[in-house]
Amino acid sequence: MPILDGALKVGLDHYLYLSAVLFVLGMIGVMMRRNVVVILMCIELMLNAVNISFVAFSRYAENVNGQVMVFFVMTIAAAEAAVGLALAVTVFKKFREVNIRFFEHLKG
Amino acid sequence: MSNTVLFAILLLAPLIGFLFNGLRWKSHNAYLAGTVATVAAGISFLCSVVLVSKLFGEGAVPAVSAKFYEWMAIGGFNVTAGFVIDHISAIMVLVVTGVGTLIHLFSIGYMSHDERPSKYFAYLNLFLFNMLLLILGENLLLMFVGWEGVGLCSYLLIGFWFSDSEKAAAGMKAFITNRIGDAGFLLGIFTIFFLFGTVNFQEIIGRVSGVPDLTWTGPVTLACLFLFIGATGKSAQIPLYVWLPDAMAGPTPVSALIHAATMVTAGVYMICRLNPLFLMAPNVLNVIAIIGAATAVMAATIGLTQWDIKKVLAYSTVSQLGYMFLACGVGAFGAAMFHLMTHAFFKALMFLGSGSVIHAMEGEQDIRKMGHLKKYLPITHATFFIGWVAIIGMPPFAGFFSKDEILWKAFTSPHGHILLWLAGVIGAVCTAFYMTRLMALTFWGKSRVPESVHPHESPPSMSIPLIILAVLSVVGGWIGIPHALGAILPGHPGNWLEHWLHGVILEPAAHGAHPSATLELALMGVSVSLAALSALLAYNFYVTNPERPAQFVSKIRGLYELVYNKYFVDEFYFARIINPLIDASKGMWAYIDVNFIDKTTYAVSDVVRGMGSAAKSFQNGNLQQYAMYIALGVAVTMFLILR
Amino acid sequence: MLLSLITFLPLVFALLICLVPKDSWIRPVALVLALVEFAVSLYLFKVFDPAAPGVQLIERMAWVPEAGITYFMAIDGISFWLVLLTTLLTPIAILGSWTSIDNRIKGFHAAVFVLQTSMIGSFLAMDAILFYVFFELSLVPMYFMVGIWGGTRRIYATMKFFIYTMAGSLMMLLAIIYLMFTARDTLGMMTASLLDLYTLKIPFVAGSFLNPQTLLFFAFSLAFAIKVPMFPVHTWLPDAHVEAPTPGSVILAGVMLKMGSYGFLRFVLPLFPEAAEYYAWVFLFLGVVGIIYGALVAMIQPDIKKLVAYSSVSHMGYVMIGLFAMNMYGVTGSVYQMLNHGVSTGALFLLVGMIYERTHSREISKYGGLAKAMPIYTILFIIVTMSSIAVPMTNGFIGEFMILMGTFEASRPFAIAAVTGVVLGAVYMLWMVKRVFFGPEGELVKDEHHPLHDLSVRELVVMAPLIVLIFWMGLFPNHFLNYSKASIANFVENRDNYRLVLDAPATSEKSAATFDVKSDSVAKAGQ
Amino acid sequence: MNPTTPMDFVTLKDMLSIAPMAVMFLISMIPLLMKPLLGNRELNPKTVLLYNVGAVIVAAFMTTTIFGPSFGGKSTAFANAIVIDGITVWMSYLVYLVTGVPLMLAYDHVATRGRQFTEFAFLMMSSAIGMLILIMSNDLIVTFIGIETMSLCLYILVAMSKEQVLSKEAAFKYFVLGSFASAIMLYGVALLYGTVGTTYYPDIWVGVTKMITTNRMFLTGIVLVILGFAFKVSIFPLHAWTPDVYQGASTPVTAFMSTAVKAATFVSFLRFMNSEGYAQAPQLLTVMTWLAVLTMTIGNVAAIMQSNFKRVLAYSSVSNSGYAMVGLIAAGFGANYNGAATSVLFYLFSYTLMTLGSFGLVALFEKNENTSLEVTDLRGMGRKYPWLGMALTVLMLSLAGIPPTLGFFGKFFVFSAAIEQDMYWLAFWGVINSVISVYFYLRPIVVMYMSEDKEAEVLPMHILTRGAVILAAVAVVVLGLLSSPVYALVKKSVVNLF
Amino acid sequence: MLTSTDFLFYVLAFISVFFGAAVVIARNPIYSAMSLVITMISVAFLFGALDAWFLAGVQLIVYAGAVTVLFVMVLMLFDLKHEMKTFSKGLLGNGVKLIASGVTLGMLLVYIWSTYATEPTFKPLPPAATSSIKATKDLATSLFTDYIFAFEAIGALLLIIAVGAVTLSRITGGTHHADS
Repeated sequence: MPILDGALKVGLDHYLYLSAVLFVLGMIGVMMRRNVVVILMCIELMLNAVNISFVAFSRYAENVNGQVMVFFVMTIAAAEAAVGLALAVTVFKKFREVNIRFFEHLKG
Repeated sequence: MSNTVLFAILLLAPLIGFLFNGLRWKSHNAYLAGTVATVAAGISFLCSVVLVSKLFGEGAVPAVSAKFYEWMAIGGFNVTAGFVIDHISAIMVLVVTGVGTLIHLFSIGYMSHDERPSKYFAYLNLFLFNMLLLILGENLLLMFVGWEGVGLCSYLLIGFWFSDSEKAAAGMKAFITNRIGDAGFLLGIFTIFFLFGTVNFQEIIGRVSGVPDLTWTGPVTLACLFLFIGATGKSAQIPLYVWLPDAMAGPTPVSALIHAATMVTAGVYMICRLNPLFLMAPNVLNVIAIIGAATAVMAATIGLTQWDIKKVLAYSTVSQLGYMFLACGVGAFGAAMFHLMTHAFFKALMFLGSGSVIHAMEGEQDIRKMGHLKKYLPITHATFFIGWVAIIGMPPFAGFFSKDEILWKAFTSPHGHILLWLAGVIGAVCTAFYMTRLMALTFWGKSRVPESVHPHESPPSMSIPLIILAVLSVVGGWIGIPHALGAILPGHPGNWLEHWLHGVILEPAAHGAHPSATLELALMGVSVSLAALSALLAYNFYVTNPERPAQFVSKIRGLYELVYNKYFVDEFYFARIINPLIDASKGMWAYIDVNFIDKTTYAVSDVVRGMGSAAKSFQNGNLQQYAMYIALGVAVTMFLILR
Repeated sequence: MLLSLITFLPLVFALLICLVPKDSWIRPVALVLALVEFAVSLYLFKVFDPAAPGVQLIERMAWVPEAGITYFMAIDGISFWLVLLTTLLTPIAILGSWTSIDNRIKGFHAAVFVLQTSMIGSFLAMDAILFYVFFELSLVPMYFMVGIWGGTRRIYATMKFFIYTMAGSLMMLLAIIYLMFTARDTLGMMTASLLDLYTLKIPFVAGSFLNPQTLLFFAFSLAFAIKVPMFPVHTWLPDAHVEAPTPGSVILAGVMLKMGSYGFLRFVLPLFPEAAEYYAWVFLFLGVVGIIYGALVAMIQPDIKKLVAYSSVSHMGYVMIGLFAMNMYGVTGSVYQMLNHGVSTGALFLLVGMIYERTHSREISKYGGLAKAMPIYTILFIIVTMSSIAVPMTNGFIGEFMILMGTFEASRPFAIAAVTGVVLGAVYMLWMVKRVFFGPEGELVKDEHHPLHDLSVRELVVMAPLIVLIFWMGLFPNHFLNYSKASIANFVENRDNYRLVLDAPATSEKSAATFDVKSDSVAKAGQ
Repeated sequence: MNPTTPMDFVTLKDMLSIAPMAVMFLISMIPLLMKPLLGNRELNPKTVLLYNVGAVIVAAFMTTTIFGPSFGGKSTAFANAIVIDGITVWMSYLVYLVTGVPLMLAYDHVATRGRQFTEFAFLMMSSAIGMLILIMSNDLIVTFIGIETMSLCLYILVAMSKEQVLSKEAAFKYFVLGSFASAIMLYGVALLYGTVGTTYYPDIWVGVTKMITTNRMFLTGIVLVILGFAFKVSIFPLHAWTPDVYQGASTPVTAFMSTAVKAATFVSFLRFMNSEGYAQAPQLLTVMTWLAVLTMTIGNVAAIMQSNFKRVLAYSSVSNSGYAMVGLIAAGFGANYNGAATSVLFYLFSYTLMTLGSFGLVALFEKNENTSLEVTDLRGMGRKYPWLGMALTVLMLSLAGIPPTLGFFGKFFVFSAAIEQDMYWLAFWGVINSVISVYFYLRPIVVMYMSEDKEAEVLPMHILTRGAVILAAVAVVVLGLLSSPVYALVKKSVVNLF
Repeated sequence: MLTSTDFLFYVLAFISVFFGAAVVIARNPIYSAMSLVITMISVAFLFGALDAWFLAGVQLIVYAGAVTVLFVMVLMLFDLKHEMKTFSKGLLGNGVKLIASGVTLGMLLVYIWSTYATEPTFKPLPPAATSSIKATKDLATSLFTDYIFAFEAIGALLLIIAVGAVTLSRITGGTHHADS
């Protein structure tokens, strides 16, 4: 089955599929999970998914810049995680709650 | 003095009188106010006599004129404030200033007990000024200025006793009804201007082509039709006559001056002024004749039933104006002017006489509460008697000559018709009847005066005008003795008036056989004898057998009610025009402004607000909802862009 | 610099007013300042050349050259009188509000002066954007005047006024921008100067709606029609008038409405000649509807001020049909009628304000027999009424006559329909006069506790100039028309190819000549 | 420009290019370092303010000295990573302005003054550093770092209000949504990187010209990056955070967010859109047009229904993004990039002034950290505080676009840009929305002057805030009348963008 | 034919997707955290498979090491006693969310497929041009030349975030005892 064979032969597209799937999984998580910490995790998941794309593109284009970007993204992701978790802690201290549904005072 | 100065004095004298009295309007001094006003009117009269005299004798000019300043000049439309006295306006100016002066004089006594005599005389002078503008203006626009100006004064004077709602309403009715006519007049001016490129009478007449406009929508016909609409308003013809009877709410001298002698004849004057133009519009002439005849008959019949002394005279005025229009309509403009003049004399006389009666009766106007007044008011009775004879057309009084000329012309003119003549005769018969009835109920018969009232003869300031007018009512007609009659009279007096107006008033080209003098005399006899019979009948009804009218009326109850209620014309106007208009206006306000336009705006704002509410409800505070918007945005945007 | 001086002097005055330390000084100071402004504007008579058909006293300098916006002020015979009307009505309004405005007088007078600047500016601006700036700026002080010193529903009224007017004018802004780019494409430079915009030939397709000229025409027209206001978009006016304080109404009716009709004259007709001609019937129709509708609705108003407000709708309808008659008479009449309306409606609002100050009611039904209690007031009111219903010898007649004549030349059916307005005008005014002044005394008039005083000297002084003008303009219209004639003639004759010629000889002879040809042909056709 | 040897990878020119930014950053760290050195006591807020405002002023001064002589010119530094051109300089000043003024507001404001003001100021300055990076970035990844620096500081700043509940919630919402959007944008960056090979703007512009119609991955990348920008400038439907966060944050932070973030992001957005190639993608134009229209409309209609003044201003900020987007679309899809970009920058400038002033007023009205200023609270203020009342009036009228204020000219230029490119539909909706907006911009005025008077509250004597408000109002009028020099300056700054 | 790298890819891809899904689906947040760790590790291996060994290491250290530990710690800190619903409620809302995500995913997959799957140049993984040490060196060179500015900026960012995080942890709030 040459067609299937060709399709199954791992190439750039496969990494991108994976990246897209993980990214969208992360999106779904952000939109649907109630626990704020899990939401933060899902954001990390999205960033990771992007990183896969970067690295795959970098690898296939023989261009090291993509990896540099991944490096930056990782740093930023870490920073985001730090800030996010700090915020989560702050919010938790005030609300005693990590359910996103309780943060609906601002609206209208 | 030069013409310019004379014209200036002629016009400004009443205006100064107006300002003098107007500025001291609070004064109660009727004598000072009246004297000033009368003197102002007198000065005008003198000036007009001097000016008119220049048309006579050696070195006579066809017209005297003066130009003051350029009033308006826009594009090709140039209007000069210029005035002219020619052979037509000469008659009018003399009548107006002359009769006007007399009425001013009469008013001094009449208004001596009023609260605001100064105001009254101020208005009266203002009226005179405007009337002079109307008469003397050298162009249609100036005439229109005066035309509206007299309307305004009429409005002010009718509503002079404004505390009475009815009287104020009568003034308003007069003004508004006149305005309808004025609107027509305006359109007439426009048509004429765009037809001839000028509004100057001289130039218009100079530019009238000799070809009659036989269509209904040709410019000449339209112009004449529009102008005639104007005339129906001012001169109280069908369908706009309704204001005149109500206008009797004003002080009686006002009725005499404005609503009998001068202002109401302005329409006739205007048509005569433009007679060459109207001759070119035979269709309009026919309309005028029919309307005039109809008005004459209709008003006369209404006059038969009225109980208010002034109302009777008012309907009589309407009827007589109808005669004048009938004359115009059959192309007898000279006859119209003639009747205008004689009517001014005897109708002013009768109004002033009625004023004298009302004055004597302390304000009572109902003739059922009078009777046998000749005992108390001998001068009034005598002068009123002359007026009566004149109006019912008994020779040799003034009314006979003018009315008869009209009837003769209605019969013989190329625009005439036997039916028109017949209508005229019927009108004359009715006139004779109701005038006799008026005489009988007021002056003759048994006294029905209430105990509380003590009639007394008026002071000389009121009697003198009466006497002068009575004399004029007698002799006024002698300037226009018909040829047929002149031929059989001693000295063979010619028709001076016809001669005087020759050249300024064109006669319609006669066709067919020249009517014989015998026929004229015969017709004359018919109408006079019919009128006389009618007068006798009335005498019989109201003096000899006072119970007969009631018996007679009970036999024709329905018809009587119809006529007594003036054919329900006012009611018709209210029910079919005025009230629907008011209702429609209220409806329009409620439905178009408030409910449609505003509601539409509100609807727009409601839509905006609705969108706002929707936007607000989407903003529900849920973070994940917001994330969903972002995801949706991504999905939809990508879908739309990349599809 | 005279025009700039006239325009911006009031703005300086507004600042001066803010610096007046004592409230009691504000009114006299404001009055004096307004009179100073009037005096300065009278200097225009000395420098204005009535024979020049184009604009004059030009002041032109770059403002935002990057966008082609210039500070371009000039005057011609059309704006000349409107400027003077503005400077005249302002002191009158100030004097008229002497006792009726009793709170925040500092702000009030400052607002009046700012308003004056914006109104004069919009009459003098010869740059479309500059005009727009003044045009919109005028909303603000009026917004405050109605909103702060107005009646009970003032906020509703002032918001309605503001939003209506703004909604219209923003479309105009887009249209102006479009014109500027058209100018850039054809003339090679961005410009909003009217002198340049007039030279543009904007494509027009008869019968189709989606072509540049038609769309631009309607965009401009909407803005000005709302301001005028024309029939279907007039409903802001009665509300604004009823709620506005007297001086606000005076200025609103007296001057601000003219900004709309002036806009038609200055922008719509010359910029879009083909569209204006093609769609003239729309405006003639709406104008006539406005005349009749305004009059009929005025007739049944229970509130005097609302009646006068609707009468404005009717009167401005005349102005509109005169403009869209697009001939010498119509346009002259319209220009004249703008002044008339300013004078007589201004006077009417002042008079209504005077009685309102005394009785705090404008219900017609509560009056009656006022003539006995306040005779001088009555006389003045009737004089103004006569002016309003265009009785000859008053100013109103000249304007209406000219307009109707022009309309008659342009379109007889519309003229005949419009003439009914002459009658209806008399109906609503006289009926109101009858109910208010005549007849038995109404409940407010015979109120024992508050006897009505006749006009004070101040009030007479307020009215005097207007009354004088009513007769002056009625008796000697040439004194006024002579200043506008050349400009209007230039406008009418060269409308299709309008240039605001700066230094061309007067063309009045030419106008007479063309006219004669026309009238002859009409005469021939008639025979 | 790649260095030949590793040793000269940072030249003096590079250092000079970022010198203002670096100096600003370093000075702003001084108070932060002083705090632990002084035994972890709170510093006098005045000192902190002086240091930080001093840093801003020094930075402005340095910007003038270093870049002033070659203003309008263009140079790149750090191996093309950043670009110093007119826009950078011009917008740097704007950033200095919108950093300095909110700092002063924060100094006065009850919710930010006192404890942790040192850190607050430092974070605000850092956020400004992020913005400076953002406006000078010439590389998407640098842009992304700039956005993140700016945003991460803002998340914390929002949370730092002394108000307990709403500010924390707002910070968290902002954080989650911001990160979510960042991730989306980053995905776009990745796709662009994958298709173009680099993330330099010039390369991307070339890529747009070449690939936008052919390569769907590339187009997806473009769309996602645009949406990332759209989130920061709150374009529909990524605007939902705006009102909530603006309301929850302390007012000085709101002032900072609503002005600086928007201005800086729009500049980057503009740079991103600087390619003729976009015109080949009409569907992109259509979608962006709709986004702009919906942004304006949603912002305005929602603002009408608000009673909280800060929320009104927040929605107004959304709609203003829409207006700016009109110019941006004209820039991206029209033939006259420079003209349209100028209009956007001018608009941002006018918007910044007006919004700063308005939020300054709001800040002045807040008595304690839990106050939420309702529009009706303004009652009687016009009478009691005539100058402030007048200032608010001017600002509101300017926001509504009434001439001759700066707001009018901002709108004028933006609509001009749209009409110039025959985008009548956009201009039309812009105008319709202006009318809608009049309603809610006039409401504060109505309340201030036209409602029944009530005893007005006594406002604190915050001299800095008051000064800022009055200055903003004066500037709105004066610069409106003198819009020509301003416009010329902006135009000059844009001229060498290509 | 599938090579061993291909096979490895499929395994790792399955693991990362499976545990990625577990992050989203797991009821217990600790499970989510653990799944995240596994996903990250497998992503690190994927980096390895793409010859980005340095990044793989960083990924392991930073993500799997630091970040996830942080998450777990915070989760422990919260120590929720009560049960919490895992997913947001609202059928419509969830439906829209899933549809939006699905559409996005679908489009991404289709475009990736249409752009890359049919292009033979992208098909086989080309052999690594350089050794992993050389690659890391290239990375470093690039980082300190082309991306020096970004690198500096990131440094500043980390400093700022450090300050910020500390600040956040010390927020007390309220004005009553603040003005000291």
